[in-house]
Order: sequence, then C-alpha cells, then structure tokens
Amino acid sequence: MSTMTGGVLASYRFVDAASGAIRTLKAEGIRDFTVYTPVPNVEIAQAVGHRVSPVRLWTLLGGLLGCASGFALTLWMSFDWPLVVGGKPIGSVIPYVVIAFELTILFGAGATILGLIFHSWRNRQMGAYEGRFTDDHIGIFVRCPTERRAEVEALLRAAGAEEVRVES
Amino acid sequence: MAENSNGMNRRKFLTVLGVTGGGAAALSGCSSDSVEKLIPYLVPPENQVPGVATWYASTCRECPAGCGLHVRVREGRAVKVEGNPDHPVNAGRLCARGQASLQGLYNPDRVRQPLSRTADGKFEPIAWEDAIAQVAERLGGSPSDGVRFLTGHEAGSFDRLVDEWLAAFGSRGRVAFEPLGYEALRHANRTVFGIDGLARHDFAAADYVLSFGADFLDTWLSPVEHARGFGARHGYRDGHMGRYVHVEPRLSMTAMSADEWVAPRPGSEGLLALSVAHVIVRDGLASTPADVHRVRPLLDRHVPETVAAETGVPADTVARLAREFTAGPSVALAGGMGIQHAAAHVTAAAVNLLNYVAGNVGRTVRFEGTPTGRPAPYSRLVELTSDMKGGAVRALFMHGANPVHGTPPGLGFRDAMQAVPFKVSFARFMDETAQACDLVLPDHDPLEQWNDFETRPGVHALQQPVMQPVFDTRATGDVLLQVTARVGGPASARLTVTSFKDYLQRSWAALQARVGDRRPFATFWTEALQRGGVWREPSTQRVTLAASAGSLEGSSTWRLPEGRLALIAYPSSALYDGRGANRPWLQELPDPVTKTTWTTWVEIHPETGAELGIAEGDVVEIASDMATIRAQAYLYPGLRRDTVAVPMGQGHTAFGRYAEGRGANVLHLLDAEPTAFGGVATYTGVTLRATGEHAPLPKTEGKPRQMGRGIAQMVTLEELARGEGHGEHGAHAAPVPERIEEILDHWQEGQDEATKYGAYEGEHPRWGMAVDLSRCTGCSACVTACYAENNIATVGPESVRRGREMSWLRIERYFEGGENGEPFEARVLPMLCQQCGSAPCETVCPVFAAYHTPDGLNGQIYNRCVGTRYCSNNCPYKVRYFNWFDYQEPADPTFAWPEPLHWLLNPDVTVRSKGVMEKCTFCVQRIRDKQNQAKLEDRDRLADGEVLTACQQTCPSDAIVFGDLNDPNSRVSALARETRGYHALGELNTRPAVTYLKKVRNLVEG
Amino acid sequence: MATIAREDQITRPTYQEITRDITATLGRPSRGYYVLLGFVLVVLAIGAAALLYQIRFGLGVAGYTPPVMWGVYITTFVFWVGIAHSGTLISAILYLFRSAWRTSVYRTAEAMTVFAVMTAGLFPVIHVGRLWYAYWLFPYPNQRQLWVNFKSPLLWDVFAVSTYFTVSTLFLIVGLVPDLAAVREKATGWRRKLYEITSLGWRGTDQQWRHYTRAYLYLAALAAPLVLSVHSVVSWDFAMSIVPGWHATIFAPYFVAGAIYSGVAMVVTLLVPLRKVFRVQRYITVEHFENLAKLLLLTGLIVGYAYAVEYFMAWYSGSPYERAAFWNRAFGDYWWATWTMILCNGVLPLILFFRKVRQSIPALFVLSLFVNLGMWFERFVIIVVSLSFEYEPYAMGHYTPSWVEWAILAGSFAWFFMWFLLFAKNFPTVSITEVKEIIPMPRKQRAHS
Amino acid sequence: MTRRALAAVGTLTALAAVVAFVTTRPESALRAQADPAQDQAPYKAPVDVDTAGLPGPVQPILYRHDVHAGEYQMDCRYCHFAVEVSSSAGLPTVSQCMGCHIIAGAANPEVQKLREYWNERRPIEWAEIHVLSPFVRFPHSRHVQSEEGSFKDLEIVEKCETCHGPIRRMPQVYQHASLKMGWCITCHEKEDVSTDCTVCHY
Repeated sequence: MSTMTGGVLASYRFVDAASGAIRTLKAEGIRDFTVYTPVPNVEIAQAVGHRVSPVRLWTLLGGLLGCASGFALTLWMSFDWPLVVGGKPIGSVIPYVVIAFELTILFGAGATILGLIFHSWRNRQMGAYEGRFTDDHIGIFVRCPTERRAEVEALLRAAGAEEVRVES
Repeated sequence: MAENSNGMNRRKFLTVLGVTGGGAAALSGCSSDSVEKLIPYLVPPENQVPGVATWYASTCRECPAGCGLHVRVREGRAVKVEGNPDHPVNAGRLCARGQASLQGLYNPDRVRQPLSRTADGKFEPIAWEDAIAQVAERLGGSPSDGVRFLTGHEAGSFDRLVDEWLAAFGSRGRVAFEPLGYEALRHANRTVFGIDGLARHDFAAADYVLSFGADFLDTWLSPVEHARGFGARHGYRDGHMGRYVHVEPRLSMTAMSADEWVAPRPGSEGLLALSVAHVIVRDGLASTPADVHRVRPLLDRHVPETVAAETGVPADTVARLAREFTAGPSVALAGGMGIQHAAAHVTAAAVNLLNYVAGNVGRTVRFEGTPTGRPAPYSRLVELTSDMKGGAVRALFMHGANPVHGTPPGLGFRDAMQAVPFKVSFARFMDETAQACDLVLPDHDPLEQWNDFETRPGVHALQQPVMQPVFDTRATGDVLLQVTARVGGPASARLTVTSFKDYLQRSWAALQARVGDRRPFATFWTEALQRGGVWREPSTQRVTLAASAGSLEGSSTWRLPEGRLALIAYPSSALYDGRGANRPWLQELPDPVTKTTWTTWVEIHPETGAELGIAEGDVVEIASDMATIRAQAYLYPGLRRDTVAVPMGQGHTAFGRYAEGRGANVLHLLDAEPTAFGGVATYTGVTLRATGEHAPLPKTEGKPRQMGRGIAQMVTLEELARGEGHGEHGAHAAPVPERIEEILDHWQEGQDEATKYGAYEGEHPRWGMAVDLSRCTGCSACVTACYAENNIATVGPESVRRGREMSWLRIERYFEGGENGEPFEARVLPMLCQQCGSAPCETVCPVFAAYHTPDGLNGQIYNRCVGTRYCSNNCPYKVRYFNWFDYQEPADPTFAWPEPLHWLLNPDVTVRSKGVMEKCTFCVQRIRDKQNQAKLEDRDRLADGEVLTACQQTCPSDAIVFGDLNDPNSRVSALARETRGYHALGELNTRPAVTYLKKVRNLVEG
Repeated sequence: MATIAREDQITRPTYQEITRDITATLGRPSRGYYVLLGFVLVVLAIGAAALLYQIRFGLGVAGYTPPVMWGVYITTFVFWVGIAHSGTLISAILYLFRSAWRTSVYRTAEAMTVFAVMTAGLFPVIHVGRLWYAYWLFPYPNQRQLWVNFKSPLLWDVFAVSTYFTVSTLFLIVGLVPDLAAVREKATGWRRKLYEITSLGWRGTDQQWRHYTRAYLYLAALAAPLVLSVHSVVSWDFAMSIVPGWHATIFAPYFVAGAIYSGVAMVVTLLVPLRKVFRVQRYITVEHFENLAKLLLLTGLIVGYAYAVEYFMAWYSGSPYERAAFWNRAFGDYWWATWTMILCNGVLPLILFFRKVRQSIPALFVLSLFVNLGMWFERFVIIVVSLSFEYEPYAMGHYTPSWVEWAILAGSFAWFFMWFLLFAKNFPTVSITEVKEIIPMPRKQRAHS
Repeated sequence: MTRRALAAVGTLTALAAVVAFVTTRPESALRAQADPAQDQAPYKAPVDVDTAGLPGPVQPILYRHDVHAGEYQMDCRYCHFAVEVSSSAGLPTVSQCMGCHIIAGAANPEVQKLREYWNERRPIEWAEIHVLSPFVRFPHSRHVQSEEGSFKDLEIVEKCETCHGPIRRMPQVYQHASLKMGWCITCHEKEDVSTDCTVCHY
C-alpha cells in the first residue's frame, strides 16, 4: 500500500506492449505500480506475477462454517423443543443434510464476497486513472517520487505507450 | 383463533352470558364492546359454576320417537345435546336430527316476539298482553264448535290441555296431524288385529329381519331404538349375526345394511308378503296360531308361482325367504312412507299376517296398549280443510304443524285458511302456515319449556327448560291458560291452574298415584326430572286375528300406470318431513345414500338415465298428473329401472334463510285425495324430461366406487366361519420375507426409540378407535354430533360443490356390483382422522402445527397453522379440512353462526379462523377435560370408557369404540386384535390408530 | 474455442465498439418502452388487487377444490423457479466449462434468474392461508421458544430458494461491477452517480482482477451445485410426499432438466425481441440461438424421456394407486392438460433436430413460447392432476381455477417483466467485459494465430 | 472502494447485532414474590390511594385487593369460588359482595357504589385484565391444586401470586405477567410439567 499518489500514467493500446512495459518496470526494480485493464488478461497477470488470490480460503472457510452451522442449527433446534412428526427421530440427520448443504453454499458464497471486498480493500491502489481503461486501453500507473518520474516516463514510452503523462 | 372477530370467541361467550344469567334477557349478540368486560352474575344461578358444565335431562321433540336427552349447559347456555343413557328408548344414543335440535333452539330465524298481521298483510310486533287480549276477545262469547285446534303429534299433558282448553270453549275441533302418520300401519293393525295403535318391534330379539320397505334406521317410528337393537343382533359377534332382507324397489339407507335386497315391482310387496306367509302355512314351517284358518283362503290365493308374475320375484326366492324367516326369531316390517302407495294398507296387513303366521306377534312384534295422544289420519285434515272452506271454522289455532308445506297442494289448505276469520299460530319459525296466520304467538323451544311426552306406553318422559328463553317467547300451554284467565267466566272455571308447569305437575301427581309411588311428590318429581322421566315395563297385549283379517283383498295392489315411472317420495333421513330444513347442520349433512346436500335430487337408475339422456346433475322435470317439479338427477343403481325416487323436505317458500328456495317439494306431485287407509299416497306415476340445464350436484362424494382399494372391506359370514377373515384385500401385497420383516421391525424400534425425548419420555396412552362396519348403518348421527361438539362450520351448497365441506367425520359410501348381473351392494365407512402413528401429514408441516402428541394423537394446533395445506395433500385419507373463508367472522358473507346460532359453540373448542387447517383430534378437549378431572382426583390413568368421543357417544348402533390401545385390556384394543380388523390403506405404513372391523354379510349358502 | 461470430470474422468488433454498442442500449427509452411499462404496471395492479381481495375474504376466492389443495399458485411457483434455472446454468456451469458462447447471453439469463426467483418467491406467500404469518417459516428466535420443522420439505424450500436468490443476486452483481465501471465512464448526470455507486469503485486494477477472477470462479463453483440442488429440493416437495404421481425417485433430475428446459426457452423468448430492439444482433447471433436450441433439444429429450419413465415406473411398480393416477393423467378429466404438456414439451421440440429450425430465429421464438406453455402445464399436471386422484375415491375432486388465480398469474408475469424492463434500460443486458474477454486484446505484433 | 467496503462490513455487523439482540430469551417466568419479611408484621393497607397513579385499568368500583386479601387476609377462594374446580376462577356475584357490605364499610363511597348496583339490580362490568388468547386453555383448577415442583409447599395465595403478582399489595389490579406463550413455557419447563402443545391448544 502506498500513500504516495503521484506518479506516471501510461496508456497502451496493445497488450504485448503493456506486458512488456510491466516486465521492464519489474526489471528496473519498480514494483509500486498499478495496471488497469478493461478485461482480465492472462498475459498481463503473468507479467505482474501476483500469487493466487487468498479469496479461495474465504470460500473454503465459509463453506465449512455453513455446513457446520447447518447441522448445528437443525439439531439444536430439534432438541430444544422435541416434537415428534411422522414417527421420525427427533434429530433426523438425513433431512438436515439439505439444510446443511444450502447453508454451505450460502455461507461459502457470502464469505467469498466478503473476501473479495476485504482483499480488494486491503490491496487498494490509489493513483491516477482514466475512463478509457475500462473501455479499450490498458493503463499503467507507476507511483514514484518526482525525481524518478522522467526516467519512468521514458521507460514506459519505450515500451510502446500510446500516451504518457506525469501526475502529481 | 378469532383474533379479529368481534364476539365469536369463547371469552365473549362468557361475557355476555353473565348478563343474561343475571336476568336482563338482552342478547347483545355480536355487537359487544371492543373493551373486554367480565360480567359476573348478580345472584348466583343454581348449579352453575362458570367453566363447568351442568347436564339436564329432557326429551327430544324432533320426531315422534321421543328419545331422552341430556343437555350440556355451560354458563347458562345449552351447548350440546346427547342421548340420555337411562332412557329406555335410546339409551344414550341420538340421531342426527336429535343432535341438531340445538339449531332449532338457537335458530336465527325463530319468531322473536309475538307478531300480528296488519292490514297491509305484513307482520308487526305486538305485546304479549295485547296478543292474549286479542285472542280472548275473539274467543269470548258463546261456546262454539267453530274453534279448531290443529297440533302435531303430542302425547302427554299438553295434548290433554289442548283438548280441555277447546272443551272450555265448547269445541271438540282438535286435529293432531303428523305428516308421517303411518296411517297404513294403523289401518292394517285395525283390520288384522283390531288394535288401534302401533306395534313395538324388538330388533334385539330378532335374528332375521324381513323389511317390506320399512326404513327402520332412517325415519320409521323410532330409528334410534331400532338401530340399537339391530346393531346388537345383526352386528357380528363371536361367529354369530342376524340376517336382514330388504324388500323395496329402492335401496334406502336402511336397506344398505341388508344382507339381501329384493326389489319387487313397485306396489306388489303385499303379494310377496302373502306368498311368503302362504309358504309358511302350506309347508307348516312354523307353529302357527290356531285362528290362522280364518285367513287360509286368502293365503291360498297367493301361491308363489302365480304371484311371481306380479311381483317379479321368483317362486324359489319366496320359498327360501319363508324357510329363513321361520328358522329362528324373526320380525317382518312394513314400511311407513317408504312403500306408502295406494295399497300400502294391504302390504301392511299382509306383513301383519306374515308375522302372525310365523308366531312373531307377541314376541318380536308387541302391542303394549294404547299410548296417549294419537295422531289423526290425514283424512281428518282433509275434513278440517273442507270445514274451513265451508266457513264452519271461526277460529283456527295451530301448533307444531305446517300443513301448507306438509300436504299436497291439491288439498288447498292455504286457500282454506283464507276462509277462516281468525288464525293463530304458535309456530317457533315463520313457516308457510304461520305466514298465512293473523297472529303468531311463538312457543318456547322444546329445550326452553316444561312438558312431558309419553313416547310409548310406560315411558313417561319429562321436558324441562334447560336455560332462559333465548327470545321473547312463551310456552303455548301458558298462553292458553292466560287466554282462559283473560276470557274468564266458565272457560276459566274449567281450567283453574295458572301455569302450564302447575298443570304438568298435577298430571304427574296423578301419574305418581298410578305407578304406586308413595313418597312425597317433590321427591318423585325431582327424581323424575333427574332421570328424565318415569319408565315402567309395559304389559304385552294378547293379540288374535280380527274378524276382518280375512277380508283383506290380496290382489288390490298399486299398479304403475302404463308408460310412467314409479315415483317414490320418501322422507329425508336428515330433514324428515321438512321440519329439519332450517337447520344448517341437517341441510349440510350428506344424504346417507346419495351424499347430496342442500337440495332436492331425483334418483334415477343409470340405465334409465341413459335411455332418457339424463346425466348426473342434469336438471330434470318430473311431471305427475298433479304438477311438475324440477330436481337435479342423481344416477343411483340402487333402484329398479322403472322407479325413481325423490326425498321430501325441501322446497320451502318460508321457514327461514336455510330452508327457503332450496330444491323442490315433492309433495306437489302427489294426489291430495286420501287413500283407502286415510293417508297420502307417496307413490305416483311420473314422466321425466331433461331440461337441458345442468349444474354440478352439491354432493360430497367424489367417486362412487372404491376401485378395488379395499377401503370399506367386507367379508361374508361363511368366509369368517372358514377362518378367512383376512378377506378380499391384497391387490398387490406380496408376502414379505420373514428376515426383511425382522429388519424392518428392528428399524422401526430404533425409530421409535429416537423419539423419546422431552414430553415423550415415559408411559403414555395411545388413543385409538375401532369402528365395527358390521354395525355401522351410515345413519350419519356421528357426523352431526361432530359438528356440534367441535364447532364445525357449515359452508353452504356452493362450497359443497367445490368440495369444501368441513365435516371432520364423514360417512363414505361405496357402491359395489350392480353391473353385469352382480347383486348391487352399498358399503359405508366413517372416515375420520386415523391419528396415524407414522403420519404423513406431520412431517410436511413446516411449523409443527401438525405434530404427534405423546398420547398418540395427530395434534393440530390451529393458532400455529400458517395454511400451506401441504398436510392435506399428504393425507391419504383426506380428512383435513381447510378454512377457505372466515366462517367465524360476522362481517363476512360466509359467517356460519349468525346470531344467536353462535351460542351453541362449544366453549372448550377453539373456533377456527380463515386460512387454517382443522381436523378431528379424537375430541381432544374431552380427553384433556377427563385427564384434568382425574388428576384432581389423584388418578394418573383414565378408566377404559371414561372418555367418549362425540361420535362414539351418539352412535345409535354402537359401532364406534374409543380408548387406549396401549392398555391390552381396553375394549378398543380387544377389538383391534380381531381377525376382522384392518387399517384403511394400511399398506401405506401410516400405522393408523383407527381399526376398522370388516363388514360382515350374512349371505345365503350355496 | 468458439468465438462470438464466426461468419463475420472480418467485422469482429473492437473493444471500443463493444462499449459503444452496449452502452447505447441504455439510452433514452422510446415511447414504446413507456407504453409497455405502463401496460405491465396496469396488469401488476390488477394482480395486486386480486391478491388483496383474496387476503380479505380468504383463499376460498381461488378455485381450490379439495382434495386439490395446491393449484395455480404452486404451479406458477414451480414454473418460475424453473425459469430461474437457466440463468445460473448458463452463467455458472457453462462458465466452468469455459464455453465461450455464453458471454453474450449470460447477463440476460442471469437477470432473468434473479427476477424469476423474485417472482417465484411471491407464490409460496400468496398461496398460504395466513400470509401475514408466512414469516413463521423462518427459524427466527421468538418468545414462544418454538422452532421450525426441518423435516418438512417446505423448510428445505425456504432455505434452498432464499439461498438461491441470495447467491444468484450476488453473482449477478459481481458480474455487473466491471461493466458498470465501463458504463460509468460514458454516463452523465444522475446516471453517472448511480453507476459510480454501483460499480463500487471498480477500476480494473491488477489487484482487483486478481481477487475478482478467483471470487468469480468460486462463486460459479458454488452456484453450479446450488442450481442442481434448488430444483431438486423443489421436486422433493412432491417426491417426499405419498401422493401417487409425486412420490418418485426420478423427480429431482426430471425437475432439474425441466427447469433448465423451461429456463432456456424463456431466455430465447426474451432474447429474440431484446436483440432486435437493442440492435445487438452483432453480439447475439444466430450461432448463439443455435447453441440455445441445442440445449433446448437436449433438455427437451431428457424431459420427454422422464415422461416416458414416469409411466413405465407407474406400470412397473405394480402399485394400483400409481397406475390409476397415471391412467387418470392420460385419460381422466384433465387429459387435455396432459396432452398439451406432452405435445409442447415432448413432441414439438423434436423439430430442433433440423438445423434449419435451430437457425431460424422466428421458429425458435414460437417454439420457445410453446415450451413455456408446456412447462406450465407440466407443473399443472403434476400438481393438480395428481392431487385430484389420490387414494380415497370418495374424496376425489375436480379443480378449476378462478379469476383471482388467473389475475395473480398475470400479475406475476407483469411483476417479472416490470423488473426486466427496468433492468434492461438501466444496466447492460449484454456483458461488456465478458464479450470483450473472448476477443483477444489487440497486439502490436501479430501473435501466432 | 474503502468507504464502501467499510459500509458493507458495518452493515453486516449491525445485522449480526440485531440477530443477537432478538435472540435474547424472554423474561423469566417467575418474578420475585412479595417480600416475606413484610409478612412478619400484619400488613396495613394505605387508607387512601390515588387511582390515577396506579397501574392497571380503572374499574367501575375501586375494589381494594390490598385491603381484602392483604390487610384482612381473606382467602382468595372466598370470592373466586370456582378456582379449584373449574377452568375459570369465578367472579363473586353482587349478592356475595353484599353478604358483608350490607353492614361493613357503609360509609365508604366505593361501597356505596356497590349498593347502588345492588339496588338497581345491575351486574358490575369489571374490566378484564388477564386476557388469554381465545385459542389457549388455562384450567385454573389444575394450577391451583397442583402439588408439583415448586408449588409443593405454597399457600394458595402464593400460588395465585405466582402468575397474578403481589395481589395482596395491589390497591388496583394490573397485569403482572405477560401471559405470552414463552412465559407459560418457561415455567412449564422449569417445573418439568408437560410442554405438549395440546395441553393448552385445542
């Protein structure tokens, strides 16, 4: 996370150019940058080289919690006030599987969303942005102190940027 | 329930009661304040503890049978009637009409105060004193025979008072007209035995019943008493049962219990009876009395072979009937209205002879002396009518009779009334006759008044007021005495008592002397009130043949006119002659045979229907020489093809909201001319015509046949004797291997064990029921009892058409055979919640509104019910009923208890609101009540038979037994173990608590 | 991998065109739109009035005839739940299968899913006797200390349908976020505000995509079994009971197939006019319809097979009740409903074997209407006809719906279309991002293609 | 992004808090009864009370339970005569009131009201305080006669006060317990008596 918001913003038309730029940046030891893409792109992702999102853990834990609470809820409620229906055991596990299953899904999905929100928030990246990055351009914003900006600008241009500007 | 009702709940019930109990007889009805008020009595009424029921003995006056009643009174209101167990006639049982007597008491269409007709023909209220003054003024002056008094059948003090009162005015113009007057039977008894009266038939002593059209289980004479005896003797027990053969062109409800149905040509039953008698005498099958020689010539003319052509019954059948009839104690019966054609007296006389030659008279057929108060034959009414037309009648008083509706219009009674200058009715309801009167002085309901009734010789029954009168009515006896007091002079000198109660007590003082009781009168009186009356064993008259016996013209049968169908107009088992038509319980009670409600139908044989192009529900025009009426068709295989049948009782043009404008009055088709025996002939020739109109019949039956599903099962006596009681069932049941059975049992034990938590721990009873189908006659008394006990709403014909009737207990009626030459048969089965051990309904309820109680009931918690109706879908028996509308909401058009009908609501049972499911719970309120009582007496267990469900309590033939299945010594568990026992749809593994015992038919061997 | 439009390889749209074309669908609505919306609202008002009438006087105003205790309402409930199934199928299951043709149709299908569940969810409430207590079906803590019966299939339904609604709504929203960000950039005024809020600050950064793609994958992975479970649970409402004609093990797969079948039909019904009105023929092409048609054919064959199997099982079980129930279906009072169902669902779709039909959009549209109708009748037959002919012959009955039920049924369609119309004009009905996704990003050097 | 994410988390937390709040069980069934220490000395009811300040509805006559049951220690069953035999406790009839008040308390204005009722032969319309839903059966007799659980050694008045509150100290009666199902059940569970639904609902 960076508190510094100033930097250099470059926009690319071509994906190979953008990924080349990312690789160059990383080679130069510049890691504090944000890449904007209109669609998720494997090439860019590989260039950036994040590890797999931890959201999947949330899903797993949510699902397990859902399953456990599904059985806990049904069984506890059944025995809290035992009422016999149809001669069936008070705590009938088989039908409760359905509830547990649904809660697994519900909690799993809920936790996934929470994880998504949480991690997106934790890894939020401040910086310059342009509307066309959700349309057809790829943007790379490099946060850097004023003194390095010229160097970065040149580097991004060299990689084939359509436009580069310095944001303060 | 009833959260948002204004006034229809238990609590309000208590509230307003306090006021009336305190003496201010204002029925504030539904319009009570929004603030809840508790109103105590001003002074404590006798014997009344709030919340605790008091029981009073009285007598049922719904029909002339006169059964004894116990009336349950809560907070000063009668809320249920049951049979008086001490009463010799009904021994605690009651029929549907008796159960519905409460709806007479609380009928919203009762005449609420005296009414006087104004110049413009409308009625307006009048003060009692003015009304009495008016009557006194009209009667004052010289004594004359121009005063006439028409009553219904009365037998007791009121009967005598009316005669004395008339005499005080110098008149002997009393006519007691009972529409179902059994003129043919009386005529036959006079002709054959010289006895002016009716016999008593001992069904409990008769192994063989041969009925010639007598519907002795629906309306004939004393149906509850008959059902009791018949159930005891004809019901299967330990390898024995009676046999019952019914002879009538139509299979009536009574005949559905028959082991064999013989359908002779309509009008020829008498010949059949005589030919049976012929065979008996010819073959010496019985030790016939010596004086039979007097009728030998008559009998000799009726050789089975020659009679067969007339009756359509083969000679060997006749011979067999004769052999069976004389094989043991037997009784033959002749129909009342069921075969009342122009030759009905011949039939009745023939049956008398048959009984006589078989030696039954004096044994199963007993004459026990003449009771007080005999109804006059219809012909007397005809005379009265002509007197009226001739201007001989100055003043006409009417009580308990509705001749305008209850006689063929050809009689012209209504027109004749125009010729009478002063007509006074004591009717409780504004019926057709009261409408044509000048003064209507409403009588108390039988449950509000003092009276007595001599049901039959030796049975002196008392009626006492069980509660304050609902409306501003007066007992007619009192009014008569007030009139004489007002007139003064010689009239009042002859009647010195001031109230009818005094008059009654005087005659009871005389009775005390007659029965030889030497205690103080107060003791005698109190004891009689508590018991419901005084009974003595009557002496049996010795009977011999009268001189006229042989004069019977045997060939005088009624002949069906060429090209016509024979119409049978029979009394409705629910509405009787029509007097029950203003009781919603009876209107909605499905007819035991056709399962139709709220209307008039015409029963047509399916083949006849096909010939005439008539399908069920088609509106049919029925034309006789007299008139034409319209009724909806019901195709019934239990009829001869040349016969159609229409029930009486509907077609009221007055008589209140429940009766008016429903169906048609079949009496319109009948000839008003009295028959040779002085009655109305209820057979006539008619033609049918389909009108092209069609509407679904308001009937509760879905499919008339059980598709081999073994719901109502039957076994023959022969099969039982061979040990084949397990019977017809098993369309697909393959034998289960023993090992599998063991595994299943083991699994079941595990399941049961896993339910023992909380309230389910420990020992509990398991409530169960056994229904003996060999006793059940389908009379439907239980259905109405259930309505009464459980606050079940009536829904009206439109809802019945949609199958929305609420009857928790219904009598299913299935037809068997009748096709391809198989004998036709009808079976009945009371279907109620089976309180399944593994109830399919319970599991599916999302909110536990349906669940299993520790004592084995399918609890239904109305206030928890959300109304998904899933339980009903999943109930294989379809015994769950949904509140489609708000039947308890006075503001809704579907309100089922218009004021003051809601007073009959049982305060111990929740009145259900719209959107909830309801059902039978074995009268759980009765179980809990007894359990509470037992606990207060430090008893943990209830005794067997301590709890009686409402249906069991009223069942005239004792077909229903209720108790604890976990107690191996209870009556119900003994019955449940019988070989005849089966569970309806048992293969679904619902483990019902209701065990049905198969119907047994005593078929002829070979 | 299939691409969006094989036949117009040359005119494959650019990213810019995609954004432009799809954003254009959110433009100022025509008068026709308002007329249609107005009509829909009027019908909805009629349905609402009918419902109020029913609440006031009781369920008796509907045509219920015991023993038919469930009628049009539950039929329609199952119908809408079924409709709801194709959305998640297309978006989740086909996503997992990496089937590229889904991208231009999945948004519509998914929105349809959410609105169909919203419609379906009304019916259990409408059909209960005391709908003001319908919340009792949820296990919430209350002073009565009473819980709910988890053994009841209705409770499973409560959980399944509400889970389904939640998850499919989340799924829709998650998929919408990048699109809303794209639309945001083109919008002005209040709309821009709206999209700024609803796009949750989406910029398409590498971190966002990193978590997003994972989350989306797992959501899809969760939604896929959910979709199968929900209609299985709905089918168990019937299969768990003892009603002849309901109690069958085939019900879960049979219902799931039927649900997808009806859902796909509804997607076709919606896409045909949508494509025309929104001028997105370029994105939703004949090939898409052909794929949908194949899906229709597949599920239709499964459904047809299930019909046959039902009869076979009724016969093979030897149970007289089952046999009678199925005999009654085919030849009893409701024969017309059964044969309508068989004709629409089992016979008509067989014409999809012809490629010509699969590629004819008008034919597909008409066929989809038939399938919609047929699938409604299927539920009607299963529910009403089975209930009318159960165990007790004495208690059998015949049900005809009343005007109240028809009005509420019409109202439910209005409710559904109201939401769909509002959605279509305010949110992209074709996924901008995913359509782009299947078009390779432009490269400077032609990659080995 | 930050704020929105925070808002989402906040909403969820709030929801959880609401659920937790709702989950709290209902009030305990048995409130503290009248302080036994007070019963040592004979209770003296205040002579004048201000009805305006008292809880509970105003009755047509200010009948003082604190005087009758508290100070004079009259048995509850004297007036509520049916309580041991019936589901209903029973209300005294006006004639029963007059049994004493024909002589007693003649000067008291409230007693004079009673006499007016009696003279005019009017029943008194008391406002009902303890209103159970119509679908609930509450047999007073079973509860009053119960010897089970904590009822074993209680005086009858103490049994009454278990549900009706400190009647002996109430100048004007008010509803002490909620009379809701949870309240019934809490006691039934505590006393280990049946919690079967059809004990009360039918």
